[in-house]
Order: sequence, then C-alpha cells, then structure tokens
Amino acid sequence: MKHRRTALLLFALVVAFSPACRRPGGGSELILAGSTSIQPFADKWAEVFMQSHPDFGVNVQGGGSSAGIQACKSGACQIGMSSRELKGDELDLVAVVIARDGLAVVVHPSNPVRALRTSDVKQIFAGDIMSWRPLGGPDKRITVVTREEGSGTRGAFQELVMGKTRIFRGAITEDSNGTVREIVANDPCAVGFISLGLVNEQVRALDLDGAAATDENIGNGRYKLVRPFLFVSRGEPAGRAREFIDFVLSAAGQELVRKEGLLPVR
Amino acid sequence: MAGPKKAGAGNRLERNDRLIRLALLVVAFSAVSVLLVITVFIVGQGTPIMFRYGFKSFLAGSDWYPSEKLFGLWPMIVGSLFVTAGALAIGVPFGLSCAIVLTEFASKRVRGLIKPVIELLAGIPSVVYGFMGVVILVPFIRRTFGGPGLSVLAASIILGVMILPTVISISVDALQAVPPSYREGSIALGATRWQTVKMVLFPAARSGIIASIILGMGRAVGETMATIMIAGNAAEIPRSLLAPVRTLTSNVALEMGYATGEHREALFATGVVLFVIIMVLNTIANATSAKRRKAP
Amino acid sequence: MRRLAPSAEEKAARAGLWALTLITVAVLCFIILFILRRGLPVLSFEFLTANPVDMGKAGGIFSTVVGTVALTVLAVLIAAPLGVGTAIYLTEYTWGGPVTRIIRFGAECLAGIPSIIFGLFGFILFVTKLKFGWSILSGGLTLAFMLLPTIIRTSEEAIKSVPPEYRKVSFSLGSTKWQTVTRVVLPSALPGIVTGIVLSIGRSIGETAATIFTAGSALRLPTSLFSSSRTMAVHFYILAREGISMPNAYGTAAILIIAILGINLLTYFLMNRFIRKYS
Amino acid sequence: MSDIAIEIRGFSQYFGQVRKINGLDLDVRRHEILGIIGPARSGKSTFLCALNRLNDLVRGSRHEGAIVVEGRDIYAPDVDVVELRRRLGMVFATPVPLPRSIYENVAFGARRAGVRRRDELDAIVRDSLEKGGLWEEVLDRLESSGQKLSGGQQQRLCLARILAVKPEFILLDEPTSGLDPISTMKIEESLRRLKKDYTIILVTNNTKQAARVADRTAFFLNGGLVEVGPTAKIFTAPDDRRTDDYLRGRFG
Repeated sequence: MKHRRTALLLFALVVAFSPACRRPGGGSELILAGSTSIQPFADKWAEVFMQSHPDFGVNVQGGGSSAGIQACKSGACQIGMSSRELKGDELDLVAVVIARDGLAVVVHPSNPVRALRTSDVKQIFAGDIMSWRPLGGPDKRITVVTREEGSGTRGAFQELVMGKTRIFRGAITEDSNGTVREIVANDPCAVGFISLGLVNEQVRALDLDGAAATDENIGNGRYKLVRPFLFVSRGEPAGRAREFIDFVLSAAGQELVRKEGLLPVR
Repeated sequence: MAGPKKAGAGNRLERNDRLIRLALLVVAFSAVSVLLVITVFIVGQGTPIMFRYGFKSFLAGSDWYPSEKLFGLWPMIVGSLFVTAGALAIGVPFGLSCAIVLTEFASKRVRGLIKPVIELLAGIPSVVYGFMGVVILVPFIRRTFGGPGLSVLAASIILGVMILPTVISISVDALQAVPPSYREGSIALGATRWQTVKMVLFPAARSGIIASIILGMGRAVGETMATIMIAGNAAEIPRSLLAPVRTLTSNVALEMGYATGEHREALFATGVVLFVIIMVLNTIANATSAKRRKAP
Repeated sequence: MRRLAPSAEEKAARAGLWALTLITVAVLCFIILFILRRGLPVLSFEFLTANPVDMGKAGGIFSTVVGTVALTVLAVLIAAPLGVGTAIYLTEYTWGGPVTRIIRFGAECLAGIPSIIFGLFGFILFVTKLKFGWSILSGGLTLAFMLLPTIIRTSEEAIKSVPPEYRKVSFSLGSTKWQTVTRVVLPSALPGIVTGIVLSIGRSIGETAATIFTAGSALRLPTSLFSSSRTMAVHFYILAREGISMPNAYGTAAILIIAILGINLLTYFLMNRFIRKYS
Repeated sequence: MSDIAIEIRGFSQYFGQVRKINGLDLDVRRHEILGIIGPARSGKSTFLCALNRLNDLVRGSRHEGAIVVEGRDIYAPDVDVVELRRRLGMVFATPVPLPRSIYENVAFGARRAGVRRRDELDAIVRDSLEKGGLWEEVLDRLESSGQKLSGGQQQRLCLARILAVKPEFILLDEPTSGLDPISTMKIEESLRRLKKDYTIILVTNNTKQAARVADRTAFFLNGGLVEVGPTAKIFTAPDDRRTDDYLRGRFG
C-alpha cells in the first residue's frame, strides 16, 4: 500500500511539472543572448518593455558576443547581441545598430596621469611601457587589466587600439567590464578599458589624443574609441523580435539608453 | 501447523528479490556510467583539436591567443602547478597540525569545539573564500609587497585554506587508525607525546597522510571560482610570487561563456588536460589508501 | 642537559601545533564573522522576498533563492535514490569482486572530479546536445551527478554501521532480502543517510562553477524546469566580482553562510543521534 | 508418520576452505527438546544456522550431505528459504530486539508473512507474549522500545517474536548465556511449556541446563557428533570417553 502511495505521489509530481516543461524558444518567450556589455542595457529595456507587454516574456542571457552570434545562427535565441562588428561567416546575419558605446581607458582616481595618446595606450597594453613614469606618473609598475579572449569589448579594443599588435601575456585578465572596473578602482597603478557607460566615480576615464571621453566628443568624432552595439537576427527580424527592436529604437527606448550612459543612434 | 502455508508466496517474493537485485545493480552502475559519459564527452570534445594542431603545440606552446589560433596551454599547466604547490606549502603544515592536535593533544571538550569548526570550513562556498581573498588578502598583498595583489601568493593562501578540511579529515582518519597499542607501547617506553607522534604515529599513518595530501592537491588543482577571483588570470608563466597567474580551471571558466568554434574546443582540451591530471592524482590516492587498507 | 633537550623540543612542538591549529580556527571564525557583520544589517524580510532589480543593484534576492532551492531539490531527488540504491547494492547485495571494485572505483573517481569539469560536461550534454538550454533541468542534472559520490559514500557508511545481528534476526523471522533492507536496515541507517543528503544539499547550495554554465545566470523568477536561473552563490559571485552592489553581495553571502551553518548544525544533530543509537 | 522430524545425513558445512561441520548424522524427534552441548567452536551454532539456512548469508558458504525436514531436503533447489526460516524460528545468544516498539518487534515476522489486519496482529502479539512468558510484564507498555527491556526480558521478547511467526521448530543458540539465574529459570520454564507444541533444539554451553531441560542430549566435538542419547544416559553413562571427560570438566 505504502509503495503504491509513493508511486502515485511521484506520478502526480511528474504530471504537475509537465505542463511547466516548456521548451526554450517556444511559447511567448523572446530570447536574447550575447555580449555581456549589452546585457545590462538589454535587461533594462526588457524590464520596461514587459511593463507595457505583460504577457510577453523577454529572457536576456549573457554568453559573450561570439556565443550570442552563434546562438542566433543556430536558432537557440531570436536576437543575438554583439558589441563588435560582424566578421567572416557571421556576415549573412542581419545586424541592427541599436546604440553606440564609447570605450573608456580607465585608471585609479588618484593617478596623476589624466591623458594619453592612443599610441601610448597601445604600448602599455603591448607590454612595451611597463612604468607610469615615462607617462608622467609615479615610478610604479603599471598593472594592465584586459578582458578575456572572445569578449566583444576586447575585440573592439584590439581593433580600435591595438591593430595587429598583441595584448601582452602578462596582463591581468578578467571576464566582465564590472570586474575590470573593480580592479582598477582598487589598484592605484592599474589601467583597463571598459564601456564608457559603466564609468563611475570609482575610476577615471583618460582623455585620448586630447579629447575627453564624453558623449559630445564621440558625437563630433574627436574621441575615436567607439563601437556599435548590434542586435543580430537570422533574416529580417519579424514578430516579437521586430516588436522588441522597434521598441529599443523608439524615442523611449533610446532615451533609456542615454540615461544609462550609452549613445543613442537616433 | 505443519505443512506448507502460502507455498507460492515465498517463491514469488524470492523472484522479486532477484529482480530487485538486478535493478539495484543497474542503479549501482550509475556512478560508473556518469564517469564514463563525462570522460567520453570531455575527451570527445577536447581531443580532436589537439590532434589537429599537434599535442606539442598544445602542451608546450606558451602563447594563448585563441583569436590567432594559438592554443598554448603551457603557462596554465605551470600556473596550476605553482598555485597547487603554494596551496600545499600552506595547507599541509596547518592541516597536519590540526590533525595531530585533534587526535593526540586536545582534550575531548576542545576537540568537540574544534572539529565542528573545521567541518564548517568544508561547507563554506568557494566563492566566499574567493571573495575574502579579494576584499582582504589582495589589498593586503598589494600594500605590503607591491604588485597588483592578484597573484600566485594570494591564490596559494586562499587555496591553502580551502584544502584544509580535506587534509585534516583524512589525516585524522589515518592517525586514528593506528592501533592504540603502538601509542601505548611508545609511551610505556618513556617517549613523550611529541616523540610518539614523530617516531611512531607518523610513520605508521604515513600512507594515509600521503593520501590526504594528494586529495588536497586534487582539490587545489580543481578549484575554479576562488582562483579566478584572486589569481589575476594572466596567461603567462609567473616570474614571482607576486605576479598574476592563470590556472587550467580559470582558463576554462574565464572564457567558456564567450567561446565558440575552435576556441571552445580548445577550452575542452584544457578540460582534458585537467581531467588527466585529476585522474592520475585520484589513482595515486586510491593506490596509497588501498595499500594502507591491506597493511594495517 | 640530555634530559632537558627532549622537553624543550616537546614544548616547542606542542606550542607550534597548537598555534597552527588555533590560527586555522581563528581564520574560519574571522571569515564567518566578517561576512555576518557586514551582511546581517542588509538582511530583511524584503531582501528575501523581493526580486532583484537592475542586475541586483537594488531589490532583493528572491528569484535566486527560488532558483537555488529548485536546483537543489531536483538534484537531490535524482541523486538520492541513485546514491542510496548504489550503497544498498554495495553493502547488502554483493560480497565484493570485480564488479564491486569497478563501482567503487567509479564513485571514488567521480568524487575527485572538479566541479568545473562537471560544468563543462553539463554544458555540452544538457545545454547544447540535449537542447535543454541554460535551465534548472540542466543545472539540476549536473548537480545530481556531482552529489552522487557523496551520497553513495555516506549512505554506505551508514548502512555498514547497522549491526549485522539485525539482519540475522530479520532473516530468521522469515523476511526476504528486500524486506530486511527496507524494514530493518534502511530505517536504522536513516539518520546517517539523511546526514549525507543534508551535507550534499550544503554542497549544492554553495556550488558555482558547475551551475553557472548549466543553469545560466538569468535573474528572472524561474517558471519551469526549462527556465534559466541564477543561484544565490552565482548571484553573490557576480555582485561581488563586478562590483554591482557590495551591500547586496554581503547580504547574499550572509544568507549563504547562515544556510551552511544551519545545515552543519542539522547534520551534527542527526549524526549525534545516530552515533548515540549505535554505541 | 514416524516420529523423526529432522534427519541429518552426512552433513558437512564449509566456509571457504574451513570445514566447520564434518559428516554429521543426527535425527531430531518431534516434540522433544534436543540439547546440544560441546566446547566452544565445536560447530553447535553453525549446525543451528544450517537448519534454517542462515549460513547462506555468510560469504563462501557451501555444504555436503542432506538435511531433511519433515520429508523434504531443505537444500533442494525448489525450497522456499523464506518459508523454511518461518518454520524454524531461531533465538540468538545475545538478545537482539530490533529498534522498534515491543509490539512491533513481536508483530515483525507476522507482518512480513502478510498479516495486515490490526485485530489479527493484536491477537498474535498477545498470544506470543503469553507463550513467551512476558505478557504480564509488558502489557501496559507495548509501545515502548524493545531495547529498553532488561536482558532477560529482551530474550523472552525474542522468543515471543519467533512464536508470532508460528514456527514448527524452535532453535535456541545459548539463549541464557548472558542472563542471571532467575531469567534463565523463566526461559527454561517457557521451554518446558512449549515442548508440547514445538520441537526444540537447544544449543547450550551450560551442561547443567541440558541436564535440566533436554529430553535427549547430543555432544558435539570438532564439528562432529560424538554421541547422542537420552539426557540421563549421556550424563550418567556415556558411551564415549570424550563425553565423560567433557562433562567432568577435563576440557572445554
């Protein structure tokens, strides 16, 4: 008797759970995956969007630009988020620029160095300049902090600053903008690069080639470290994906972006 | 009352018992099957790329630039070794001391206080250890010794603490397994407590203590989240204790989320190297403890 | 002088051993007090019952608590029957031999495999090959595999400590093997088995490396087995590491520590009862 | 129907390479108390455990020869071992109450045999405890743990527990070895009472106990039977010198 009761209970559990067992991608859920740089903003959009569309689930996953693009290609998500330009075999996807983001080279607020040339930054990250002294700072070893291989932010930095030169192997490597910021905020000798939107009072963004990292300078083209934030999809976005992208590109969506420190595209 | 009662019933029960036995055997193979499936998947995902680029360029290459198709794991292999050695240098003396105090010197009441504390040590999530490293140890090292603070030293200390429970519990078992007559004999011959520990207990419990160290090593090699938080993760062989270091585990965890294509395969290859190291350590630990069981 | 030498060494050795032991204990107490002192003030009913807002900068941790509980429950539901079943087989249904040795070897090896390997494996099998995606299902299955060796070992110990006379009595009263196992052995071993399960619950609550790649890191309240969910430990990791909100990080860590403390107390209590019963 | 209940013919019991019983021939008669005496490790307990096949549980156990209970070889392949063990109830040297209530200890075997109805169980428990001589002492605390009873009470509980399974034979393995004289006396009383309904085999290391309660006595030595006969004869005029030596305390 007891066994039968246990079996029944188990069966009931399974039955109770099974309607909840929806496959991802099915039903009314829109899945975004990709760049962790875009993720916080996408979360913000999703939060606001779902307030006006309560029956419309938006699920934002990280994973990084490359993974997001791959997930989009394979159909695991409807929208891939990329913080770098598409390349190679990714070019058959449709990309929409939904915002632009400045890359800030950040140091500890106590660091006397306020401005650098892009070529200096390149030499620092190549491991050729090891001390702050030739740059006008104290005679201390520079703690270089970079992002990991595969990150869109690193990809953009590589493309915009480093060119063909490698970031040197001894650089401290972390896997998110937030972590880079934390480390720079705590180490007086550190330098790193993060999304301009994430610069706060804990770190200082350096002027590059005489231009401060401001929205204005990015707008007028004087600050050069800018990358696009892309939503990519297989073919023209349709249905729910279209609705969401339209919302992001709408005045309200873009205003949200501006508030968070990104550059609107409209 | 003579004669068969419910003659068939017992036989049916016995047949059920045979079925149950079979079912349990199937269940009992779950652990082995899981191990097998894990091996197949990790090796299956990780080895093709090693064949494609050659084992030598993987294991001995010192450049890790996946975007340029350079997959040298040598810095990570050395990094794992350094950090593990550092963890042992810290964890083993502390761990063995605790084990000796617990089995030989502490009164029952003190033991009752210390033991739960050490068991608690095992339960604290590794991210909490990593976090303590970030907020306390790393700034301390940076201020005191210079450098970025995220370093071999920081990782060694934190991992040293993390392997303590493993080292302690297995050494305690080994020390307690020494027959009391050894201890009594030694004391009767006029040896002091410490002399007894040094001359009698340690040699007698040697294989168990070695097993505890090897298992602690396995824990240190395999730890991921704490290491990633405090080691700095530079893919270069560290030149000093204060330099950042990347281990095999952090290499996987750091880049896994973002990797695609060959990059992801290379991370699985990292997993294969890690897996092989762990299996070798496991086998050694198993062999030493098996020897211990045979020779009481 | 010759008599003094060993006593000086004895004193030094004792002092050294005690010093190292006390440092170990002090370090642990420091960790716990440090987290609790900064975390407890953050805790409130709302912190536990509100969902995280703005990546966890504000709001509570409700969805991560739900995710943690769901993952743990699923993992234990899968691992406990398999683990206890294996232990029963090893202790009651076999007298050793190559099959037993293979099973034991498998369990011991599994116990030594680092969680990141489980994470990789779960990611490739459940998340991508079986297309469960980052989900509670993928995470729970992966965790279950991780817990299996712990549950096998503790259950085996517990079953072995049941006096063999009980089995003889049961058989001599006309029980079948299975009746003996379910009516006599398992009830007697239950506290020990439960202790092992509770310990493994503790382990799954604190796990990060295996869950982050299998259950994902979505902050939304999970609605099904196929929802991605962030566990408390992962949430803490992300909050602390990316400097999103230190107070919330400490609060989450405090909850984790309290949960672990509670679990240890519970196992201690269970174990004591178990030991008292059989000694 | 002859009055032979159990025939043992050329029975040997091995555990691995060790032979514990060596070519034993012995008959057990219906409704007798057969006492088995002999020095430690003479194979007495092994013999009892061969009768209800508890030896099967030991690793490396194998046997030669036959044990025929009520006309059937108990080692025949179609024998239901569970059923067999119900017919030959066993009481062990140290009382082992299971960690449950007195009631549940007694009801254990009946429940395993499929008795479900509460009133039926109640009757069985009461009847068995009465036969075991324990009812008066525990009737007001049936729900308390069986392990809280005194040693003598525990052993009587164990006796009652096998009676609840309604066996035909009762096998006792030094049942009073750890008990005080009064408890011993109570158990012996119960045995004398039970004789009319059951066939009893009593292994004892206390020769005087055999003299007090056994109808016939068998003397075991080194895994073999030395001699068996009416108790009075064995104790007064044994055929074999070794029996005499043992009874006079020259060894053992």
